[in-house]
Amino acid sequence: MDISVYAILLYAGMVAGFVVVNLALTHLLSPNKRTAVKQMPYESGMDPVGDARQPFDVKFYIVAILFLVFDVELLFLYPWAVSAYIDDASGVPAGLRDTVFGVMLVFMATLAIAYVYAWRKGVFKWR
Amino acid sequence: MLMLVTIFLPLVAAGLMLFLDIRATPTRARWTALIATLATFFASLGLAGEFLRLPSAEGVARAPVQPRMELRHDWLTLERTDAEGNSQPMRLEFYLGVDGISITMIVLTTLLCVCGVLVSWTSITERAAEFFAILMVLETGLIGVFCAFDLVLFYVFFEFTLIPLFFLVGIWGGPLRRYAAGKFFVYTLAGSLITLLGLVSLVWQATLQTGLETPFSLPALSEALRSNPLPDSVQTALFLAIAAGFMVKVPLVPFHTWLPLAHVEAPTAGSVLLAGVLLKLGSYGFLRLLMPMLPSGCWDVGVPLIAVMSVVGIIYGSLCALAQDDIKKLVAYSSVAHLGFCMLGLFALNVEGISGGVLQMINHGLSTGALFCLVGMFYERYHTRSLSQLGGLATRLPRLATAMVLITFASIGLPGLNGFVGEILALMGMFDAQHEFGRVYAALGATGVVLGAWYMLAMLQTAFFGELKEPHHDDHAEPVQDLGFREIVTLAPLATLCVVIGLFPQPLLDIINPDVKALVTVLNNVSHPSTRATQAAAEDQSQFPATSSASFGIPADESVAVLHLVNPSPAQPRPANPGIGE
Amino acid sequence: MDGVGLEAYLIVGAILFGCGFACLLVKRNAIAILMGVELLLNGANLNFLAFARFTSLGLDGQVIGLFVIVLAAAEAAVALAIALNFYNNHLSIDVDSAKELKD
Amino acid sequence: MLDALVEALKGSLSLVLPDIVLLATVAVVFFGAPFLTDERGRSEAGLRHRWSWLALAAVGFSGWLWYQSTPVEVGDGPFRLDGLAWFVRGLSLATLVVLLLVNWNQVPDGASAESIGSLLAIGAGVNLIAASNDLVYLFLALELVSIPTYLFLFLPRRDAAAQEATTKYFLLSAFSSGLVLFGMSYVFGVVGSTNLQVIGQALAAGQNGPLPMLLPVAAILLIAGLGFRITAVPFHFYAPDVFQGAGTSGAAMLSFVPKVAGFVALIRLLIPSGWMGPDAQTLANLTGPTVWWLAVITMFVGNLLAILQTDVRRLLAFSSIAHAGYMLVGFQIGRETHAGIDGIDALLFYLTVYGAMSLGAFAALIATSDESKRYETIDDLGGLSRTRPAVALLMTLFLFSMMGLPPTAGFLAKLNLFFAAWSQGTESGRWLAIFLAVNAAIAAWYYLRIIAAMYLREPAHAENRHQEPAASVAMACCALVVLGLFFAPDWLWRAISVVS
Repeated sequence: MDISVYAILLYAGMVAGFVVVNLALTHLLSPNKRTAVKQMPYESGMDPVGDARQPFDVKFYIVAILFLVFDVELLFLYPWAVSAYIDDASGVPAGLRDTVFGVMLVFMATLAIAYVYAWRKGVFKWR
Repeated sequence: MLMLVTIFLPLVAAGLMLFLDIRATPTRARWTALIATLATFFASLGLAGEFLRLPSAEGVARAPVQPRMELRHDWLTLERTDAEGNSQPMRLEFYLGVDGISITMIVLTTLLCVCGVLVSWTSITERAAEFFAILMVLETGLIGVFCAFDLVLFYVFFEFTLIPLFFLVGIWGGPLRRYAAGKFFVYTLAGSLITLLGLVSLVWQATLQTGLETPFSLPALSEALRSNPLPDSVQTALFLAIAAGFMVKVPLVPFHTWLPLAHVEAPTAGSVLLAGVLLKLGSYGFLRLLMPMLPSGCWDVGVPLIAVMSVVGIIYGSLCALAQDDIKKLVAYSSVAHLGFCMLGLFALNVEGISGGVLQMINHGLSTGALFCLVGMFYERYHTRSLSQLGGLATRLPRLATAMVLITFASIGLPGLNGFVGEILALMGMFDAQHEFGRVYAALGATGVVLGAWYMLAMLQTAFFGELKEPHHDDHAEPVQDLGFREIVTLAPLATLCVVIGLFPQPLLDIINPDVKALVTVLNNVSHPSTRATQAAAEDQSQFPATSSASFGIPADESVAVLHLVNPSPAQPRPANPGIGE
Repeated sequence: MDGVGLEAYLIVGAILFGCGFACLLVKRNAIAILMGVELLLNGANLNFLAFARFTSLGLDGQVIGLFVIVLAAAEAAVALAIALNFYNNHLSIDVDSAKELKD
Repeated sequence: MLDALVEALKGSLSLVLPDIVLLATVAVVFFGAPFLTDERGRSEAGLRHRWSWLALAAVGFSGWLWYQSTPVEVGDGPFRLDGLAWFVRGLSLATLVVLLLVNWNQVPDGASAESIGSLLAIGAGVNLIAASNDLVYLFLALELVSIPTYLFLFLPRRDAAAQEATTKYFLLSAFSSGLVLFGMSYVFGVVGSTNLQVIGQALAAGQNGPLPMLLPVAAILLIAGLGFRITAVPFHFYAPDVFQGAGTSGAAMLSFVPKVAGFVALIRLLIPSGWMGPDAQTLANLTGPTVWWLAVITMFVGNLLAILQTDVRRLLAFSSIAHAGYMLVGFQIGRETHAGIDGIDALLFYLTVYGAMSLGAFAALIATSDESKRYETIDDLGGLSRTRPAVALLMTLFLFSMMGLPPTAGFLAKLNLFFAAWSQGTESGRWLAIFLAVNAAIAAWYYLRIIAAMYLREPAHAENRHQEPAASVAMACCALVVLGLFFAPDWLWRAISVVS
C-alpha cells in the first residue's frame, strides 16, 4: 500500500491523540474542590431555572420529522440541476429538457400535496 | 340425460329446501324430502331399465373398466412438459357413466335413501328441513361416486360424501356425536389423502410410460395399463398407497375403530346410509381402481394382505358382536364381518369370487339397512338399545318380531334368502382361487357364517323370546304399539328384495357378469408365477358340468358361477385340482 | 488499482450490516432498533456504491445509492411517527412494554 | 436519437398506466382528505363511503386499462409487461376491489381517506413489483407496499393492541427490507447490471462477475428478506400478533397481499422466466435445499401451532403460514419438472385460490360483528349457523376450501401442487408431496373445530343483527370464485400456463 494510505492513518492518529491528551491533562492537573456553586450548570451567569430535561412539545418533534422528509427530497434535485442545462453530451439532450422539466414539476407537485396535507392537518399551527 | 337427473335431482331438491324455506315445519320438510327421494328412486329405476335395454355387451371387445352409457364434458386440461420441453395436454373430464356394477349400487342407494327418509319420519323434529336437505346431498354424493369414471371425479365424490355425513352425525347424533363426527371425518380424510397421493403417482407413472392424453379417465387408463403394465415393484407400492383410503372406508380390521362409534352416535337414517352404502364405497374403490389398474399388485400384495385382513375381520367382528350389549353396536360389528366376506370374495380374483363380492355388497346393503331401520324403530319405542333391559318382546310386538326374524335370517345367510347367495359365491370363489392359501381363507371365512348365526340368534333370543321384560318406562298413557303402516312400507321393499334375490340371483348376476368378466380377463393374463402353473387348471374347471340346480330356476350354463345348491358336498372329485400345499 | 480494493469496501459494508443486525436483535428501545435498520440500509448502500466505483457500472450504482438514502429517510420518518405514537400509549419506547397481545 | 429517447420514455410509462391511475387517485385522496375533516379529525358521516366509491371508480378505470393492455415483449426499460405482470395486475386489482368492500365500514370517517389512500398505494405497489424489470424499481415497489401497510394496519383500531401490532410489523418489515436490499447489492455487484432480464441471462450463461462466491449469500439473503413477507417460518413470528391486534380488514389484507408481493418478487429474482433448460444456473438452484427445508418447516409449524389456537384470527394467521408453506412447495419445484406440471403454474393457481379463500373468511368474520364487539375466540363463533345461517354456510365453504375438500377450488389447487411435486421425479419432490398430504390431514383438524363450533354447538350470542352489506357482497364474490374455480378452472389454468 503506498504513501497516501499511511498519510490518512497518521492524520487520524494525530487527531485522536490530541483530543485524548488534552482531556487527560485537564483531568489530572485541574484542582477539583467540588463546591455547590461549581456543580451548577453554567448558563452564562444566569441561575438555571427548572430541570434541563423538560420534555419538548410534540410539535417540535413532528416538525423535525417533516423537515427530515422534505430535506431529503432535495437530494433528487441535485442530479437534475447538474445535468439539465449543460451542453456537452453528458447532460440531458436539449430536446428533452422541457420533458424532464415536466417530470420535475410532477415531482414537486407530489411534494406540494404532502406539504398541503401536513399544513391542513395543523402541524404548523403554533399554539 | 336420465343419469344427470338421478345424480343431481336430490342436490337440487336439497338446495331448494335449504335456501327457500329453511325454517319449514317438519311435516312439510318430510313430505318434500319423500317426494324428492321417491322421484330419484324412479329415475334410477328408469336408468336401470334403459341400461337393461342396451344391446348385451358380451361379445364386444372392451377396456377392463368400460361404462355402457357415458356422459363426458371437459373440465381441466393441465399441461405437462415432457422430457424435450414441449408441453403435452393432460385432460381431466366430468366423465359420468354407468356399467353393470354401478347401476345396481345406484338403485340400492336410492332405495335406501327412501327408507332413510321414511324411518326418520317422526324421530327428527328440530331443524328437520336441514336434516332432510343434508340427507339428499349425501345421496347425490353417493350416486356420484358410482357414476364417476374419471379418477379425479371419483375422488371428488368419494370425499364429498364426508361432509354431509359429518353434519348428520354431528348435529342429530347421540350424546357423543361431536367426537364421533370429528374422529370419523379426520380418520377417513387422512386415509383418502394417502389414496390421493397413490392416485397422483399412478397417473404420473402411467403418463410417463404410455404418454396418455387423458390419463385420468378410467377406461383409457385401464386400457393403456393393460397393454403395457407398470413394473411389479411399482404396482405393489401403488397398491398399498391407494388401498389405504379404501381400507379405512371398508372397515378392514385394524382401521375399523371409527365404525362402531359412528354408528352408535348416528341418527337412524344416517346409520342406514352409512352401513348400507358408504361402506361399499371402499370395496367399490378396490373393484374400480385397484383391480383393473394394478393386476399384479393385486396378486402379489393384495391377495395375502386383504384376504388375511378380511378373514380376521370376519372372526374378530363376529366375536365383538357377540360381546355387545347395545344392539346398534352389535349390528355395526356384524357389518364389519359381512364386509369381510365381501372383500374375501373380491380378492378371490376370479369370476365367482368377484361376482359374489358384488352380490354381497348389495345384499349386505339391503339386510343391514333393514336391520338399522328396525333398530331405529325399536329405539323410538323403548328409547333404549341395551339387550339386558329387553326380553320376550315378540308377545308385545309380533309384527316387529317377525320382521326382525326375517331380516336377521337374511343377514345370517340362511339359504333361500339373499345373504346366503353372496356368501356362498364369495367362499366358492376363494375356494377355487389360484393362490396358495385360497382354501385356508375360505375355510376360516366359512366359520364366520357360524359365528354370525350365533350372535344374531343370541340377540334374537334375548330380545324377542322368553318371558316379557320391558324397560321400566314411566307409565305414560298408551302402551307401545306394533309396527305402523309407515314402518311396514319402509321394511316391505327391503324384505321382498331379500327374498327375491335369495331365490333368483341370476338376473342380478347377469347384469354384473359382463363387467366382472372383463375385469377378470385383466387379472388372469397377468404373468404371475403362481397363476401360470394353474392356468390350465382354471380353464377346464369352468367347464365343470353343473349338477341339477335347475330346480332353483338357475339356468345352468357354464359361464355363470357354479352353484351346488342341491348337493353341497361335491359328488365327484375335481380333476387335477391344485392341492392346498401347492 | 493500487488504492484500497473492492473487497475492503465490501468488508466494511458487511461489518455495517452485522452491526445493524446485532443492534436490531439486542436493543429494546424503538429508536435504537430504528438506528439498527438505518445501519443495515447504509451497509447495503455502501455495497452499491463500492460496486459502482470499482466495476465498470458507473452511474447505476450511484442512482441506487440515491434512492436508498431517500428510502431510508422515508422509513425513518414513519418509524419516528410510530415511536411517537407508541410513546403516547406506553409512556416509554421500550418495546418490551408492549404485552397486550401476549396471552 | 432524441425521439427514440422520448419514445422509450412514453413506451415504459404506457406499460404502467393502470398503476399511474391508482397513484394519481392516491394523490387526490391525500390532497382532499385534510379539507374534509375538522381539526379534531372528525368529519361528517358517510364520508368513508364516498371515498370508497371514488376508489372503486379508480380501480374500475385502472381495470379497464389493464384489460386493454396485452403482454408485450420484454425490453430493457425499467418496466415490463410480460404475462406474469399482466396476470398479477389483474389479481391485485380484483383483490383491491374485495379489500375496499371489506374495509367499507371498518374505518372511522375521519381516518377513512388515509386508509383508502394507503390501500390504493399498496395495490399500485404490488402491480409495480410484478411490472418492474429493474432491481431499483423492484425495491421501490416493495417499499411502496410496506410503508402504506403500516398506516393501513393502524387506522381501523387505535387501541394499544393495534398500536403494538403495527410497531411489531414495522420493525420486522424494515428489517426485511434491509435484508432484501443487501442481497440485491451483492447480486448487482457480482452480475453487473440492475436489469432483471440481463441478470437472468448472465446467470444462466454462467459468466459471473468479480466475486462469484457472493451469489449464494445474496440468494439466501433475498429468500430471508422476502421470506418475511410470505410469513415463512423463521420470520413468521409477527403474524399471529399482528393478525389479532390489527383491525380485521388489516388482517385480511395482511393475509394475502404481502404473499402476492413476496412470491412475485421471489419469482422475479430467483427464477427468471423463459425455459433455459433444467440445469441452467439460476439463483434458485444456487441455494440448494434451503427452500425445500423452508417449505417443509413452514408447513409443519403453521399447522401444528394452529391446532393450539383458540382465537380465530390467530388460527387464521397460522393457517396462512401453513398455506405459505404449501406455496413454497410450488416454488421449490420451480420450472424444472420433466414430464410434470410446472411448479410456478401450480403456485400461481394456488395463490389465486388462496386469495379468494382467506379474503372470504375474513369478510365472513367482518360480516358477523363490527369492530367494537367483534368475535374473538372460536366459542364466540359457536352456534353461528343458528343466528346467521348464510354467513356460517359461506364460512364453512371457505374452511372446506382451505382444507382442500372437493366441492371447492382448494381441492384442485392442492391437486395441482401434489401433481407438480410428485411429477418432479426426484426424491425430494416425492417427500414434499408426502409432507403436503400429511399437513393437509393435520390442517383438517383445526378447520373442523371451527365448523363444528359453528354447526354443532348452541349459539353463544343469542341475537346477532349486525348487518354488513359491503362485506357480505365481498364474501359472496369470494364464494363465487371458490366454487366457480372448482367447476370451471380451465380458463384460469390456461391463463396462468400461458403467462409464466
